Amino acid sequence: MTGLAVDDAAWASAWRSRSPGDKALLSLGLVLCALLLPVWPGSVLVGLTAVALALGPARVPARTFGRAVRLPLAFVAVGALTSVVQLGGGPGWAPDAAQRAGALVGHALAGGAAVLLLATTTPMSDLLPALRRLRVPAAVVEVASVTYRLLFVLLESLHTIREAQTARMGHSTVRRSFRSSGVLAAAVLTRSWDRARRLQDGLAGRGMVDGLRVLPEVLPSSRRFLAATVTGLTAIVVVSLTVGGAAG
Amino acid sequence: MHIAEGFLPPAHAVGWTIAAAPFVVHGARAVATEVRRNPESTLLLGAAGAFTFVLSAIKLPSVTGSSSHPTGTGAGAILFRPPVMALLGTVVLLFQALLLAHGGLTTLGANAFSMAVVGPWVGYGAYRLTRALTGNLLAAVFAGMALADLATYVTTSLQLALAFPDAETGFAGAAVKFLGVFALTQVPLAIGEGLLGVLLFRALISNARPELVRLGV
Amino acid sequence: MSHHHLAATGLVVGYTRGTRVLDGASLSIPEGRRLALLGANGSGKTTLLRCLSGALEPARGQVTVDGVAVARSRRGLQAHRQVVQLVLQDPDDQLFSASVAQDVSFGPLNLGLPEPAVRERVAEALELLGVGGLASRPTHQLSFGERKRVAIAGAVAMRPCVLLLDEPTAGLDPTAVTEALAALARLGASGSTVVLSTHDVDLALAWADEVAVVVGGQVVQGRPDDVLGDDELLARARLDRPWTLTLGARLQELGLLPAGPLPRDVPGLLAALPTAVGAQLPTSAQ
Amino acid sequence: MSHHHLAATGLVVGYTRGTRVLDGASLSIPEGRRLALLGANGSGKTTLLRCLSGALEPARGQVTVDGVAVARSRRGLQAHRQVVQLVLQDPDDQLFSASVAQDVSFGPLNLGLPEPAVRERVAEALELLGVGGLASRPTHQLSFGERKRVAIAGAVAMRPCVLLLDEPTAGLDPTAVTEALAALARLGASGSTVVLSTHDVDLALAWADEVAVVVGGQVVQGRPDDVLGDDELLARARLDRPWTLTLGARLQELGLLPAGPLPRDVPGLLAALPTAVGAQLPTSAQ
Repeated sequence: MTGLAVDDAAWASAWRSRSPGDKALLSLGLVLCALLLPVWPGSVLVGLTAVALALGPARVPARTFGRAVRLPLAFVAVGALTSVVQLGGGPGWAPDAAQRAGALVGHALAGGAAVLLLATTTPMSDLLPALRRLRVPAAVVEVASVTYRLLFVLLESLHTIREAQTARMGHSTVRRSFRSSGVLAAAVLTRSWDRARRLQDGLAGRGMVDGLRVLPEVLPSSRRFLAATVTGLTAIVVVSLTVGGAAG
Repeated sequence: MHIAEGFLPPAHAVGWTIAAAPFVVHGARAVATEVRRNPESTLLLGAAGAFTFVLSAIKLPSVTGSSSHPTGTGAGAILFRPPVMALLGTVVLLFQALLLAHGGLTTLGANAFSMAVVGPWVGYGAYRLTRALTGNLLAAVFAGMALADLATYVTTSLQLALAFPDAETGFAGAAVKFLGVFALTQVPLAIGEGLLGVLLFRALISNARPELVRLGV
Repeated sequence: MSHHHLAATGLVVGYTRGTRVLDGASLSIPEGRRLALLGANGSGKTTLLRCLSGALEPARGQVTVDGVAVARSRRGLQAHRQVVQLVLQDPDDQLFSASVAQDVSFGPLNLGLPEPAVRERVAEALELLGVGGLASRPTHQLSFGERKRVAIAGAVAMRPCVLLLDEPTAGLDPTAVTEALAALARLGASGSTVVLSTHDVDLALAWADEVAVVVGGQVVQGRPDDVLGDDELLARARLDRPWTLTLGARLQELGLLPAGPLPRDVPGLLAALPTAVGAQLPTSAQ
Repeated sequence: MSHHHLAATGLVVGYTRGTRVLDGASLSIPEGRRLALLGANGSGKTTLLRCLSGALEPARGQVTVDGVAVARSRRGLQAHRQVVQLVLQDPDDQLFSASVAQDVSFGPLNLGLPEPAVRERVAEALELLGVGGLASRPTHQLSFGERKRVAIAGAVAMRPCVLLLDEPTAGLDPTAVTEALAALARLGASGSTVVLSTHDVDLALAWADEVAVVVGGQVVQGRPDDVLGDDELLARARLDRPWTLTLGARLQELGLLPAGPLPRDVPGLLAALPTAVGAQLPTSAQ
């Protein structure tokens, strides 16, 4: 109910059973291409690839993907515009404003789509155990895992308490709404402590020794997927450098 | 406001990652030590991370009718201390990037530097200083949370100015532009976050005093 | 207290993962009476209540008060909240202040009432719910049953015409259920329309003037004995038949209960049974 | 599975505000059978279960396994947790992982088992609880009833000899209760001793081999019909008499049910009633 759309998509994705390592390689490869290659045609190719893979084989709902891509757009637009306004000798547009703004938007959208490809196909609880292989300490991975579980519990509390406050006119004016929000934040914080304490009890009973060891699901890496990833990324790089080099 | 994926030039993305790394690694070490000493603290730290994430989902009303979200970095710094916040803040930024498409992976370092390092440290400093000078907890919370919020946005603006210097006026000119757009507009929202902090801590004092004492607030 | 007629027509609410929680649900709440809303977990009871309270905007359909659709504007919703109050299932989601009295005063204070009026309403609401003695207690020290009743008092202090209660008896032991029902009876006597949701068919049969079953995203509404005697409907709704009806029907068949409407609870059933069997049986005695 | 005899003698637990929650509670859990622990909210059921599981150290008295007191040392408690597992009422107090399969693997991993054995136990436990299909679903998308069963699976995967369940049916609708009871029956069939706490006297009567009522900090234990037919005890414990017994006794009085033990649930009662009244009645027919 309080499900975050991207998270819901990740759990339901057709790529859910693929190795998180495989998907991370693909996604991060695309992110790097989006960042490093010339915008035309590099970013365009990356963006199209990410969208096609997400909506095609990974079967991510187009609505979810579309909405999520649009989310950072406000920042990207304002940031890009600000960067091409020139102050020297009165405000005005930089000479190559359109091109530079376009490049910024292109890099950002393509990169955003590439990250989303990973986000909409891989739940956090698959990704976090993989962080262990990057030598992130176990304690940190466990803290992050508990954060992931509890944030849904707390988000639900947040929404329900806010609804209860609204019903009793707690958000009817700005002033009351501020007061209610302070109480709301405090209520959520005390609930988070309460939750942690109760979980401590519950997990002690389940024989907690040292840490929250769990067994990740077996999600084997696929050679074909890896081969396709490397081929695809190489193709994007080669095409971008040839076309982009010729154009630039 | 998080810097979106792909927005920073590669050299800047790498640079900010390197700049944030020591703080985050230090935070990770602090967390690992704490967990080794006391295995149960995993759950409390996880709860703190979840609270930080959820706090930024609270909708704050503003007089103009639109609404904003608190950054939560100041509250986290006061409650959990800046070193721990460097790690928790980074974890939350990773979650925001992957669950909300808010921020990004190559910009994680830059965002962590502003939201998990500068914001918490400035906020914590302001909190301690105000508390030492006035002895008033709520005034200190206000200063800490408002300044943490503002410092975060000032840092973001400067990061953008460094990445996109003005053709004629250079970094200084770009800083004026970005501060004007991203930091100046944030002033009322920073005051709002400070007020939220006061209300939050007032409620905590009456509902959860023992926990505050335990956290050393 | 003035009565208002609350109703919903053709509500559609589509949740995540495609399935519709409500799919054309209509309900009419009889003024000044007791309505029990029945349904299995996840059937959409809570969603329907949230629509009725104005907390949730349906994708289609409308909620009306005295035939007038509730405006989704800020002002429209505020007016609606003075007519209808919803108490959620988990009291902890509604108790966010340190002390009981402080918590119950939250709503009246937000109505902008002067302090004496607020105090009066708080005292009155706590009294009605039978928890007047708890006013100065910290909320976290209360038992679950007490917390439930304090949460209801928080809504009652808003003096709504219609009080919607989501599973007010869930998790309570028999004595606490009896106390909660007695409190609801006092509310009813004070003129409120009370709607409660439950999956306890026996409770619904014993308590309600009218019942409504949420099934397949729609609502079937009617007299308790009619609706709760409909086996096909109950099976679809994943509910049991009230055992009073099951047993009553059998005893009626055996001629041990008089023809006509069946008793609705154990005391009723016991009272209706003959004191000695020989007397009333159509056997070869005569 | 080997059987172990779990018992408690003279447990004293004093909570906040002076009153003793347990005040000399003794309980003996019959091996391989089903015990229902009854009591009103706040009577100390949960406290007793927590003592039995080793989570709480009583101020006085002891918990024994096969007559040997449980050592409060780290090692002693670890050994105890392989014999006894407690499932708490709120599943969110035990589910810490966002992935169902990962969560269930936690207990077996703590036992130091190798990976393949852990995977086998996870699959087996989920299957026994009838939630095998949920293995790769996120915890936060599960319904309350599903979360309850996953939490039980987490305990079952430890293969305890005695499984203690705090209110496993609270908050579930009738169908979910039936499913949960069926899962518990499978556990019982696999040789586990199952103890559940509840305040539903009818459920206890229908399900348990033996019942124990927590009242005034002590425990009264015995055969279901004996204990649940003791009106004075039930009143002290703030519990109702099971209506099956009330009605059954009355019908027995009327000669409609054969003498001897009363039926324990509705189907039993219906089956025991005569098909036609004339046939079995001690009236003036002869």
